[in-house]
Amino acid sequence: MTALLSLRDVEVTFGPVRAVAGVSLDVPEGPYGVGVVGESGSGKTTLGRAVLRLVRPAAGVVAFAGRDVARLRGRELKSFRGDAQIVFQDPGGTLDPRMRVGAALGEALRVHDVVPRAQVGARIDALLEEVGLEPAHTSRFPHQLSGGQRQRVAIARGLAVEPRLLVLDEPTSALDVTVQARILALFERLRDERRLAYLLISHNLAVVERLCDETVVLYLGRIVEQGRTEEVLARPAHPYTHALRSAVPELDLASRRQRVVVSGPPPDPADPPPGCVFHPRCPLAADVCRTDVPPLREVAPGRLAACHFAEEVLAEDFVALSH
Amino acid sequence: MTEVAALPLVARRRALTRALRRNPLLLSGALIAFLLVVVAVFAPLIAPHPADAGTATNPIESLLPPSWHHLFGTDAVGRDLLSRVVFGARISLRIAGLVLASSILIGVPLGLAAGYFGGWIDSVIMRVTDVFLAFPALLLSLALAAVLTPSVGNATIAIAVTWWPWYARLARGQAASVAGRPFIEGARALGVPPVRTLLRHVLPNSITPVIVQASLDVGGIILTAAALSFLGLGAQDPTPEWGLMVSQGQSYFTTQWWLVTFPGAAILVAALAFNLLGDGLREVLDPRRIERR
Amino acid sequence: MKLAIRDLEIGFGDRRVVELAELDVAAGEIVGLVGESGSGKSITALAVLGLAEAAGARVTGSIELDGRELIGAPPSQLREIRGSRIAMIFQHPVSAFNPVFRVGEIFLRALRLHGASRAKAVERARSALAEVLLPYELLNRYPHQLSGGQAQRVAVALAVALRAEVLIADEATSALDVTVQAEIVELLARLRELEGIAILFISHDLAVVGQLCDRVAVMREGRIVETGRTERVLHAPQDPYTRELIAAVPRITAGRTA
Amino acid sequence: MHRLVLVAAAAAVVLTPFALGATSAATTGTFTYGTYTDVMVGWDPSTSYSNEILAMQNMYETLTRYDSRAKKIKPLLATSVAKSKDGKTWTFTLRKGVTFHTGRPMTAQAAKAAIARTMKLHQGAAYIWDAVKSIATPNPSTLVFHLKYPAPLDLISSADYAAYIYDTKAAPAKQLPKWFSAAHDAGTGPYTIDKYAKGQEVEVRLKSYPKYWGGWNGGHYTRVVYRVIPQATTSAQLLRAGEISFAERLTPQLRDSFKSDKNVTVTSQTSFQNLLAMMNTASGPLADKTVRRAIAYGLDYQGIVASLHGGGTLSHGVIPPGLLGHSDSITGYPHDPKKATALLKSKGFGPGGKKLNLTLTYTQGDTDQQLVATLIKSNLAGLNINVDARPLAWPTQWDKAKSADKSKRQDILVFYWWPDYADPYSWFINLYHTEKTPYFNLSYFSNPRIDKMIDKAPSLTATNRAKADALYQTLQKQLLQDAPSVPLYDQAYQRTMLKSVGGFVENPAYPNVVFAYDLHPAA
Amino acid sequence: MTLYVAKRLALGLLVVVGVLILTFVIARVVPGDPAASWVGPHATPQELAKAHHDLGLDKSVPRQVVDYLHGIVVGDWGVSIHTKHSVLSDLASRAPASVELVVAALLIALALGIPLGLASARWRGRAPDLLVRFAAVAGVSMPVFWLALILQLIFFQKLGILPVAGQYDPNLDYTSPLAAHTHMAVVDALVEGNWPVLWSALQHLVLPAVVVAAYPLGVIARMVRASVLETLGEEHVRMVRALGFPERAVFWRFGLKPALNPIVAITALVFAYSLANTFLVEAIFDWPGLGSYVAASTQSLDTPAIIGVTLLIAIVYVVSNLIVDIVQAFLDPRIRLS
Repeated sequence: MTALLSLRDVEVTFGPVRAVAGVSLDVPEGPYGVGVVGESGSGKTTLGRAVLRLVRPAAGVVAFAGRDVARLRGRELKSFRGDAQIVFQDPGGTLDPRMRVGAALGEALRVHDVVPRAQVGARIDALLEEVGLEPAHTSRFPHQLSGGQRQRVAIARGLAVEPRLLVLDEPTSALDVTVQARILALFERLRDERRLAYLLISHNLAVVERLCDETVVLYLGRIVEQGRTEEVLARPAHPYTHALRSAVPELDLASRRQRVVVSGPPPDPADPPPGCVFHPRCPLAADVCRTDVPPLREVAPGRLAACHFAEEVLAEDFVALSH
Repeated sequence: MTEVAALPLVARRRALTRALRRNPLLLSGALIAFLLVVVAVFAPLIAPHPADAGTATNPIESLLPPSWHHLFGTDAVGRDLLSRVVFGARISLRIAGLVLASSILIGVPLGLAAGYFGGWIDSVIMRVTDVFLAFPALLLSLALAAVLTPSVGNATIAIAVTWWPWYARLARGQAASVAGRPFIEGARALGVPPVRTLLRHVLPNSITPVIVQASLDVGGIILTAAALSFLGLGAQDPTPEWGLMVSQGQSYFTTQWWLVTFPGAAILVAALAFNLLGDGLREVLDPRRIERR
Repeated sequence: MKLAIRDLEIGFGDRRVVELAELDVAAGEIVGLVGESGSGKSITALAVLGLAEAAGARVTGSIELDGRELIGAPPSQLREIRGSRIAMIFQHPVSAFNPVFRVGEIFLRALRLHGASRAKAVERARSALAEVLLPYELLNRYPHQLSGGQAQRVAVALAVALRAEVLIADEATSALDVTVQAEIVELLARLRELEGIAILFISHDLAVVGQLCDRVAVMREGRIVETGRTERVLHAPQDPYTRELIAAVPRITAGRTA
Repeated sequence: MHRLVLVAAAAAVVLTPFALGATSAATTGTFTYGTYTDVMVGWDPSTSYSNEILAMQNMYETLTRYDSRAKKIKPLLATSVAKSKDGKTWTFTLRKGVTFHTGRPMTAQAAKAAIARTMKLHQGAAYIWDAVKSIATPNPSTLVFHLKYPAPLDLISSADYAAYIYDTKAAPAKQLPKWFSAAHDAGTGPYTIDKYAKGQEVEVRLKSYPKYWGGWNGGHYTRVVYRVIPQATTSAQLLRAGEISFAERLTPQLRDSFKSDKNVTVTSQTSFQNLLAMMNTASGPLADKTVRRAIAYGLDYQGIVASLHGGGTLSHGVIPPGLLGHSDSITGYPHDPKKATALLKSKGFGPGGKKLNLTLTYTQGDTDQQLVATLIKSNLAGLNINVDARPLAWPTQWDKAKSADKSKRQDILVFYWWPDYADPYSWFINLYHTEKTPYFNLSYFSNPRIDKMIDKAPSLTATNRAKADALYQTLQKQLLQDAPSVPLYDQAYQRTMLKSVGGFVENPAYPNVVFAYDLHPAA
Repeated sequence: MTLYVAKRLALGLLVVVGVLILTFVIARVVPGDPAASWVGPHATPQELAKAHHDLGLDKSVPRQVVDYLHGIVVGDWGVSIHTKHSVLSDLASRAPASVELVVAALLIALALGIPLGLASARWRGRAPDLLVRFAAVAGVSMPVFWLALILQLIFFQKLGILPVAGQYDPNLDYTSPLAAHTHMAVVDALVEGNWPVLWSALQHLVLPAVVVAAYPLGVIARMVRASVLETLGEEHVRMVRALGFPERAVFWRFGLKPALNPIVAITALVFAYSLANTFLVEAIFDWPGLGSYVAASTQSLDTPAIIGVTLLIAIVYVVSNLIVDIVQAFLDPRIRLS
């Protein structure tokens, strides 16, 4: 069976910068979640936008339900726009500040003729209820809502067109932690109720773990590791994943780990280092890393990693290895 | 305060009332501007000798100094200066209105398109505006007005030709920044057609600075129009245009001071009022934008 | 007590945003001030430096540094204290440096402002940068040529070089990537060990606070709802809000005692 | 002596930098003439026929000069003039020892050559010599004119235009026009060209010609400067500051403002100059005599004169007072809007009829003309006539009027006329005589009967002045009927000058000219 | 940086070409036949046809554009109908006086505008601020031609202390002749050590310069105020405050320098616009610059001259913009070092 969303060797460039440098991944039909994690500048946001054809890939194919998204026209494009939606990070910017909540939702409903005109009002109320808001919110402007409420409206707007895939671009990172928890719960519920597929873009591993079955780790526009979320987080196969994992502050003292230190900031994406792009920061870097690009390969069943020493990282205690 | 620009009208109106109270310059500007509009609208009722704003002359009463009968005195052909100054408000405001309307109608759509679509559309539109902006407004108007026959209409056209690129620029900047905001991407992701996106999302979110600029520009246009008329390239006698009146009074200004003083002061007051208004509005609605002209 | 805050009230117009009964930071101690947006954390930080008034706020109560009252102190004294005894680092480290000055210029000027000779200033800058593991040459750069992590380290080094006794970190790691955040957290911890500096660490991120701080004060709508040793607060929260906050923090479960 | 003046002047300037009073022009021996429009329109003494007269009359001389005050001919290059009984032979005895600025002596042959060239080119005012059949030079100091018909040759030889005696050998004949237009002069006058800057404020500077026959003993200005000052107020201010010595024309109000100024003199005198509205008889709506007459009835002449505040008087016909043929009994058109309306109505125009659109040009920078244009516009507006009045620089105004393309010409042209010599013939031959290509007949008027009458005038003037007087009166009445133009008012010359300028006498036969040599600067 | 400059240069060149085309359109798509005004009213049809040919009007329009551009590049800007001189030589002799006037005006505007703007920002919301803001707005609202007349009335007519017309007293040409090096009277007089002319030139310069300065003064004061206030709100200012720098240093050293950048930009722009404003002022003061030239040209319908001036000013504008961009880049390390 074909995946709902399938990326093959997607590349996105901005001038000299290869923001996404050849990424392949699949998102099956929901309920399912694929998480994309990485630092700022890793290209994860661009990847999300490429999926929705908000930026044009320079190379590679984004296919949705077996069709090349880049070639969709007219009615097909419209139907794709209805099938794949996005929720952005900034709850302030997601909604048009000059549009009331009702109008914003109504626009979505009308563009795709989701329901007959007469039922638009009722559907708006239903959508608001579904995301935990009240019909009274219809007449509000975004600035009259709290951050969490705004994000709920944004979600409702995404849901209005009854999509099969939701791209979630850092959907909770601008929210206060208590609000974040509630929104995450909402996402969980919606995934199961609406059988949604998520492509979740986040720097927060905990959020990814909560919503995603599968995780992709992006570094400088390249996939460095990919696998089942719990496996990737429990036993990283790439030193970068390891570093990322260990840098996450843990609330429970018991689970605090010794940190794997990566030094310095990520390299300039316009001028990536030769060999393995991670080698300048990698505690394991050997000569081969400076010259040979490690391919993304299956290092364990269902696990892909792009590291010359992935097996060692997986098998041994990485921390010991790096010290 | 910086977020006020993003607020809808209701909230801005409240901010506006508050600002009016706090900002005496804005308040006085608004008041005078309002008075000017009133004077322009009711000119025939206010002017003591309305015919003198037209073709009437009265050479026997020429060059009378200000008196109770002629508050501003009379000009070289005996026309009541007050009446002419009062009717002059109509001319100036009409020119300003027409220039603004055409500049906004031409400039804003082009600018929005450039800012929203980017790419070659943007490049082409912006290079064209660059060319127009390379001429100081007065000079290009002057060249245009010089090759056309001088009249109020042609002066208006000449000024409008130099004015629209500013609005294209402004709208482009706004549209470009709005286009980068998530709700526009959201609209695109939702499949909202580009024209609808432009009209329903980009335009309403770009319009505030345009309004501020328009109120600021009224003063500039009045000055430019007066300057053209002063140079003989705009209004022609007997049109009671302020700049023309100053020009006509120039031969007498050392001996009959009122001929130049009153129409000139009218230009100053009108430009000042709208500049104060625009300046104040900018402080309130759009404090981050800075001078450009 | 290095820094002792009592009955601090901060208001804008007729709106009171902070009512802080008690908050202490001892020398060599890191105290976390946690709260959600709008809880009044940042204005409290400014108040400690005597800069809240400049932002238009009205401040009453007591803030003592080594027993000396700061509120109502003459501006010249406050200026003396600012930088030299109480230093601050900001959320956006790059834009906290003046864009048209080389970073080093601000650095050395600040040192000389607080009494160091030119030679002494250079020497102290050198050793402070070494302490935060940065090359001295970095000072020749303009802010935009630094990464966020580097800029934040320079800011920390400045506090070190100024021999500040109190460091106020206002969301100092929130805008950074996790890997960089971890570096800065480590750096602050080491600073406390080496210099015995008192740190008031203001953050919305309970996990970072939990990792770094000795004591935590939880702030909500301008008031402190709970305060205590970090372990105690995190594991046995008393206040329902604290409990909610802790529960809300997303955790990674994978690999935990697998 | 020049040196001394220079040193003294320099000292004065250096020592009194703070004083802006009326000092500098007088003390430097410079006479600065402030005018409002470009001076040098043409450079060729044979063909020049415009504003350049201001400077030309100081660079060039004529055989005789007309004294308007005494109404007498006075000797200049000719020391005496004799005419034969029949008025057809005129003998001029020339002054000896006169040299041209080129250095060559002024002889009878040279004088003949100059006049012959003028006659041959036959441009500008050259028509004044039309009566001349031949010129003989029995000896170097005698010039004899043989005429085809009697003509007042002493008046003609005193003409303001086309009567200059100059060195025709200054350059090879073919290159002479080019040589002149490169800002050269070849006259005998007291001053010669020093510097010329077209389009600059200080346009023409003349310097004394050291070998001038009159000599330089006694007080004379040694330099004459023509400064173009478009705005009358600026002129007044420069006069007040002493930067100019003489203001050609100020507004009456400005002139009045000097009445209490002890450094400034104000003069006023009637002139031979009048302002005319030339109506386009060849094309456009004004080709219709009825419409022209309607317009003539439609203008408020009294109002125009009133608005001038003493700058002009009501015209009685085309000929101003002081000249042959003038009569106060000729009244011209009264201001009669009703009659005008009736006339217009007969042609479908006027109130309630078709709107009539006319273009009017007048000379830029002339306040009086601007006033008149405004009043004309106002008067005619009441008759449902819209006048588009455009101020143009004179050369432009003239070029437009002379356009080969008739559609580019104006409907009404407002300009001044003054005689070429103290005789009314100038108006008629120039303004109303048929012209193949328009030159100054800017009404484009053509009436063979009137042409014939005009042609008779010169000989009649020379032989029977009473008959000539009657002829001119008849002509004026006839022209009133045809209405190719209307005289708007007769100009009064109102000069404003520094008190330090001594010896100024208005001579309307040479309109606006100041003979600088005749002035004597106060020490 | 080099790349940045090259890119700016290329863009500037593009704009100049556009400017040329636009002026071509204005000059040629004008109603009327340029050849007819060229040959004058006495021309025969043959002469007219010859003029058509000589002026290239019988060629195709694109060809004409190319010829026109070529003419501009090689210095053939046409001949003025009014002065009968080549437009380019007229411009060369007229431009210096205008530059002298504008530079003097800008110096006045900067010398007053910057301190006023700073005062306004320093005491924001208080009396000095209100006063400066009002004065600034009044400056940009001033009809310069009117101001010129009023000042003449006051300083000449009433007080009698300042001259009203010309660059200096022309009578001095006889007593203290001035060699024209730059055609800027003040500069030439200084170079020559010609004190009487210098004194006279300075006196003559005051009124027109003050009038031209009114507008840029207002713009600069407003700009300085806005720019400084914006800078003072930024985080780096809070940082230096937190470091204990006195308010004086915060304002003067750290607030001013980043605020300087837009001031440089606006000054150059204002230069070009002031050059345009002189068109109104020069005629009133009989200042022998481009403005009087244009005023005289408009009266004689002298299209080549008007277009020439327009073109010159536009090019000056583009070039000054270019210089601004480059100077700004040098001032702002964020651009300089990228």
